[in-house]
Amino acid sequence: MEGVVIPLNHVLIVAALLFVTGLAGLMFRRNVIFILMALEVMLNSAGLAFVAAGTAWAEADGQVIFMLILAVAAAEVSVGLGLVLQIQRRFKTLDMDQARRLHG
Amino acid sequence: MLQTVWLIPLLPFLSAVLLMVTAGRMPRPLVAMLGAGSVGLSAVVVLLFGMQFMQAPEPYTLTLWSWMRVGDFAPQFSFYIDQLTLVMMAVITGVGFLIHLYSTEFMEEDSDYSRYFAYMNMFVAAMLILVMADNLLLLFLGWEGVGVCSYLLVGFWYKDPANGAASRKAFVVTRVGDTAMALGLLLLFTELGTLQIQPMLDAANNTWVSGDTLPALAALLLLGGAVGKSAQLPLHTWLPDAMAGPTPVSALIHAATMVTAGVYLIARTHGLFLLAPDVLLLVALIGLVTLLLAAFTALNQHDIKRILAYSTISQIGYMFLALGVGAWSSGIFHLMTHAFFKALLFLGAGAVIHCLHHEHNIFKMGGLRSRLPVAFWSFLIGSAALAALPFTSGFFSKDPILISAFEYHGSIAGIGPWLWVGGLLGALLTAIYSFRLVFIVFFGEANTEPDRQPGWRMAGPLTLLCVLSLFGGWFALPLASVFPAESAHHPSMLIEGISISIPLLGVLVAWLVYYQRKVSVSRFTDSPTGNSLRQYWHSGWAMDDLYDNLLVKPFVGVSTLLRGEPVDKVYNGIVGVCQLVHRGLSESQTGKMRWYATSMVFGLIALITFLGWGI
Amino acid sequence: MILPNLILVLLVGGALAWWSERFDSSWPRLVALLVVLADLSYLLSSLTTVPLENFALVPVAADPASWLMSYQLNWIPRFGIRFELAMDGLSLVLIVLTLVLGAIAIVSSWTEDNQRQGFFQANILWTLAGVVGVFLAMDLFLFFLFWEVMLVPMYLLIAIWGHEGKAHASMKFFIFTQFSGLLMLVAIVVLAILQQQASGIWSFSYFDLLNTSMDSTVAGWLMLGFFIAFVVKLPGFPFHTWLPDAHTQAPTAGSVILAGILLKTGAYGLIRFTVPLFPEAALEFAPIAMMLGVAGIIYGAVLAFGQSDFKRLVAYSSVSHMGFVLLGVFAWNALALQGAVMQMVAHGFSTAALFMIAGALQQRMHTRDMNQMGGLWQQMPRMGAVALFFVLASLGMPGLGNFVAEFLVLLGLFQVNPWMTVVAALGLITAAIYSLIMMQRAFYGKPDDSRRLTDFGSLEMTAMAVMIIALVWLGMYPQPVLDLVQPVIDSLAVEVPLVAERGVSVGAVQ
Amino acid sequence: MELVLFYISSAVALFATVFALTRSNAAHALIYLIVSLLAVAVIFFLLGAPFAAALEIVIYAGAIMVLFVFVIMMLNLGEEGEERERQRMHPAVWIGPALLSAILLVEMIIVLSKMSDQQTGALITAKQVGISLFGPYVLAVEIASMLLLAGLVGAYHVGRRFRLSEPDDQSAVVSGDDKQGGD
Repeated sequence: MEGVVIPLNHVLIVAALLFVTGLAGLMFRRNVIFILMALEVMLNSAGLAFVAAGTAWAEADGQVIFMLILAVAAAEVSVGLGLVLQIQRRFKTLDMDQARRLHG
Repeated sequence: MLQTVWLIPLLPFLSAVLLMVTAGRMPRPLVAMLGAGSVGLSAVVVLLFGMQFMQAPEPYTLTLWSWMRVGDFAPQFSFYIDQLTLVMMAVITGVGFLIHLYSTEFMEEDSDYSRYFAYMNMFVAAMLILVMADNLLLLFLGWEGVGVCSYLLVGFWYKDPANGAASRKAFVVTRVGDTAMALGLLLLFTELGTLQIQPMLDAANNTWVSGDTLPALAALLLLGGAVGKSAQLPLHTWLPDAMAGPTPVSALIHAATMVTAGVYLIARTHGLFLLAPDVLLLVALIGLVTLLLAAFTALNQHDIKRILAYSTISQIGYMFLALGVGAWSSGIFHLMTHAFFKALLFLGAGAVIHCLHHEHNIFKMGGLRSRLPVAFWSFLIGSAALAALPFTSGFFSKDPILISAFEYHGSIAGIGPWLWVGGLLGALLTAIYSFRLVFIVFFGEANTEPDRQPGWRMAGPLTLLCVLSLFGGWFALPLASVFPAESAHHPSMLIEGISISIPLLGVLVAWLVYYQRKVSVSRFTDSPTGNSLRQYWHSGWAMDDLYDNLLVKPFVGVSTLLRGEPVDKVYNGIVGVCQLVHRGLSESQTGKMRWYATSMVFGLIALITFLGWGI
Repeated sequence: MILPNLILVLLVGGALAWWSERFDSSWPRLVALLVVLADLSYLLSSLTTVPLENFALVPVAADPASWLMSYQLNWIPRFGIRFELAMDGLSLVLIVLTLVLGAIAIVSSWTEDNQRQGFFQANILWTLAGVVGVFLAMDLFLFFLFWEVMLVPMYLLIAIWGHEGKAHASMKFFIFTQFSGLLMLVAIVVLAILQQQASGIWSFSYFDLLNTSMDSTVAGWLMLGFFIAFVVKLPGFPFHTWLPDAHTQAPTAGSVILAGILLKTGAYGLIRFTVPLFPEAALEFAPIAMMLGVAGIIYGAVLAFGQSDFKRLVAYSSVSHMGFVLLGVFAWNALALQGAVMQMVAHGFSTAALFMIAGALQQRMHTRDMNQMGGLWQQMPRMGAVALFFVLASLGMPGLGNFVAEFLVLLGLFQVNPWMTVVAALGLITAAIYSLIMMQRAFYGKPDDSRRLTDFGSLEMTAMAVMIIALVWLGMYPQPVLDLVQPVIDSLAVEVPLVAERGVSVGAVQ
Repeated sequence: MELVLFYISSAVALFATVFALTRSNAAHALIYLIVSLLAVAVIFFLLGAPFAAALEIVIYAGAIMVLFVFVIMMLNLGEEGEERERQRMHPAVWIGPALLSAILLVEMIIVLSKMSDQQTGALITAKQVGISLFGPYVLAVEIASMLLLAGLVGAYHVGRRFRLSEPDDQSAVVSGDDKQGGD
């Protein structure tokens, strides 16, 4: 069905809200799974912003970029989860704070 | 014959270099022959040169090579010989040769025989260069050379650190005077454009007028150098300590030659001093005060060489007095006679010490009159000349100084008689301490037995010096053409009488106190004030401790304080700050990923606020 | 073509010495010595081709013919950087000094059994190459290049073959010089830019940069950039703290080269670059620079007296002596400048010898601490006599090179600022104090017979003899050196008028 | 009308996300996340990007979330994991990040509110997207494919090492030797 008139600002604000929630989650959750989920949320909000902008300018670019974001998200998740398995095996816990050998 | 004048300093210099290079591998007799021979040979050359020079007595200049040439500063390596130089050369080489001959036996059993003669020859060469120098820079070369050789010879027995300290003290104190003199040289060149003595004095006369500040300053600076080298009041504390060297060294350096360098300098540049009358008066005053101070101190010494050292300071005080009051030629005359009898006294003391296996304290000696006749007679004649008893050489040279001091009418009117009275008091004290020495050492009961008698190489020079001390005063020195004409002296009979009788009075007092023991001064000396006064005089009016506290301790304190290099603390501070920052930054890398995310958010916020500010 | 060969011979020689270690560990020092002597003879022989009157000719910037030898090759045309070398009297004297002291440095470490002998000699030769380059370079960019080239092998010398505190000392030396070198680089670049803006063409050549017009504040800052770089190298008063550490930890050959030659590059830089490039700024800055010089003299002397480490004492004496050079350069009249150059040459010989003695003592007694020395004259009379000679030279005894230099500096300075001369003259007294205390604590005093010490060998004595003859010759007849340097001073006078000659009335004194 | 739908779906998305990130049980959190993604897909539809919405549902909600499910199941984070998660939720932990993200949110809103009010709603069909995808963005497609390939290889390489059963895994570079685990 044809596009429905929604003010771009509102969509961007929603995207911002989602992004910030993802960011907060990234910061205070210790479990690496939740961190990855927060990451997905941030990526998704970025995609939302792109698509919204795309439809606002009536250009397909927004959605093309959204597809790229999807590709990136997919690749990132697969490697991320692989790492999660390693962390689990190596540190016997999913708490990211334990894995801090790379410190100053 | 005149062209070969450069042989005079060259001979001792060459023998010194030869002795240094062979460094003790030559047999002793060869070393002795080389050491004493070279000085003797140069004495002969001086004699020949003198004879030919006297026929046509006008100053002779010989230029060897141009030392350096930068712009119009072009000192030459050249010699300037006139009657004054001739007299000095004769004294240096003559007395020098006798002392070298004497020391061939005195230093017989010393291990560093060749090193000793190397230094002595180098000293004679440097002194000759000093005296024969045509310009002040070459004179300065001789001046410093003499200072260095005195340092080497005083610290000859290097194994005992005390000798090292004495030699360093001698060098540093004279170096202070030398620096003042160097500044004088700088000032003279900057103002007059040349350092060559005669042209410089002529330039001084036409650019300056008597009483200016510049000639006074230049004269004062040169006086600083002279005072340092001739051990006069401010810079005299090094001479008594310089007795740490072998006795012939003291005889040569601290009696006959080096200490007279200051007198020679003032005599040589008298033109400049005439342009600054008040500095000339200062010279006289320094001389007077020094001779009194040294005389009092000599009265309380009990080391035979220190007594002679203080008496040297005192006698040079007389020479300064003579120069100060304008009696140039009598000053130089006294210089020559003093060289004779003081060298005699030192060598005599050397003989005494040599034969009493290095005993210095006069109270431990006694009754040597019969045991060491040679030493006794040389001491007797030397002391007579020192005390200026009538018809000895000392009398002929000291008396005119006192007379011209009496008739002095320089910048401060009426000071003449006071100078005369001071000089007389000095003469009295000189007589007392010299004959005190003779009576204590040679009369009374014998304390220590001499284990040997001085050989011919010691006795020969002693007898020759005795002759010179007695009859040295009879022939006048041909210095008329060198110095400005002095007014003829016609003192009243009373003054003449007093001048003659004072030394005799002194001898009488010494005889009574120290020989007959009739007048006991112990009652006075044992009283608390007397004792503290004696201690005060004994320590040379406490000048040594004054300099020690005033200069030496602060310098050492500052250098140990700064040893830790405070400037380095600044750079270490910088290093410290860098390390602090480093530690702070490394703390921020906790390794926790969440902390990195948070710091990124900080960055993001900062970025947005910064960029957002623009919209 | 002669000038680049001078540097090339040393560089290739260094590599050769390093390579020759493969055959036998005693070969490198032989090769190194031969290379340096070959370089010296090559230089002297090539000098004979120069017509005699050129030596008296005033080297004018424009025509290269007026220089003794010059060589030019386009290196980076884009920025006008040329591989430009030129030799005049001043650089000739300093290069001869460098090569002679280089040979002496190699001889000084002849008997030391350092490991990796080949690399050791290579570093010495490369340092020499860098220094010769510094003295020849007429292109500022090339000058900075050689300034760094000379620094790196010297750092290696100290860092690898140094004594117990070598890491700290070499690092400090490197950072001090490197940091100040960067200041100079900035100044060079800014100068080149200004010159390019003014004249439109890029050029780093010394001659083009000479009279770039710029306002006084910029000139002041640029001059300061050059000044600090050179005063750190010539250890001027506040920047000297690297010298004592570098010297006490450097191997004998290293400290001979460091004291004998590297300090002179700083002084050379002051004369050649700092003052001519920024005449007004330099002369306006002169009183402060002279103040630093005097402070350096007194401070160096006072600290030298307080030291108990033999090498550290000699290092501080270098700080004191180089204070005279700083004075001489910024008094900026013919006498003072001649004195400064003479001091560079004379100080080179006297300090090199003292460091050789210090090195020999350390090698025999395994300590530099003077408290453990004493009475060495008895066991080592030859070393004692030689040490005495050079101690007398360093305290400025007339008849030796140092006195002529210091007297000329004081004479020149007196015409500029009499009161400062009086304070500088105190340096003569303090010089005597620390020199004699060094002699007393090391060679005089009670000998300790338990030590078995071997005296100087014949090789070391020949090296010492060379330096003794050099110093006596400089003291008795310095005219050849003075004549070589005089045309250079006349050419400098063209750019920066010399301070009024003799006859200035000593107003300050009245 | 659609505006109301938009607000409802965005509210759902927001709450689902918040709940997703605050759950102590990983599985529950995952479900909330999927709901949030579906809500975003609805928003795409409302914006007039049906193709994007489809992709969102198929790839994002479908593929990626499924991966998460696999991993959670594989690691069987049981009850004890949940317990530990809960006691970590005391305020000191999340007050900092919450504050920071609040500031960030305020800033973004300020920035966005200053923007000109553009209207969305232009329908962009899948055909248009396909045309531009293989028109100017053909290079981007290639890069995306390479990225996916890299992701594939990476995941394979990293994941493969996980050998619980065979200890003698010869190819395992990261074999048993570095057991030191976390410091």
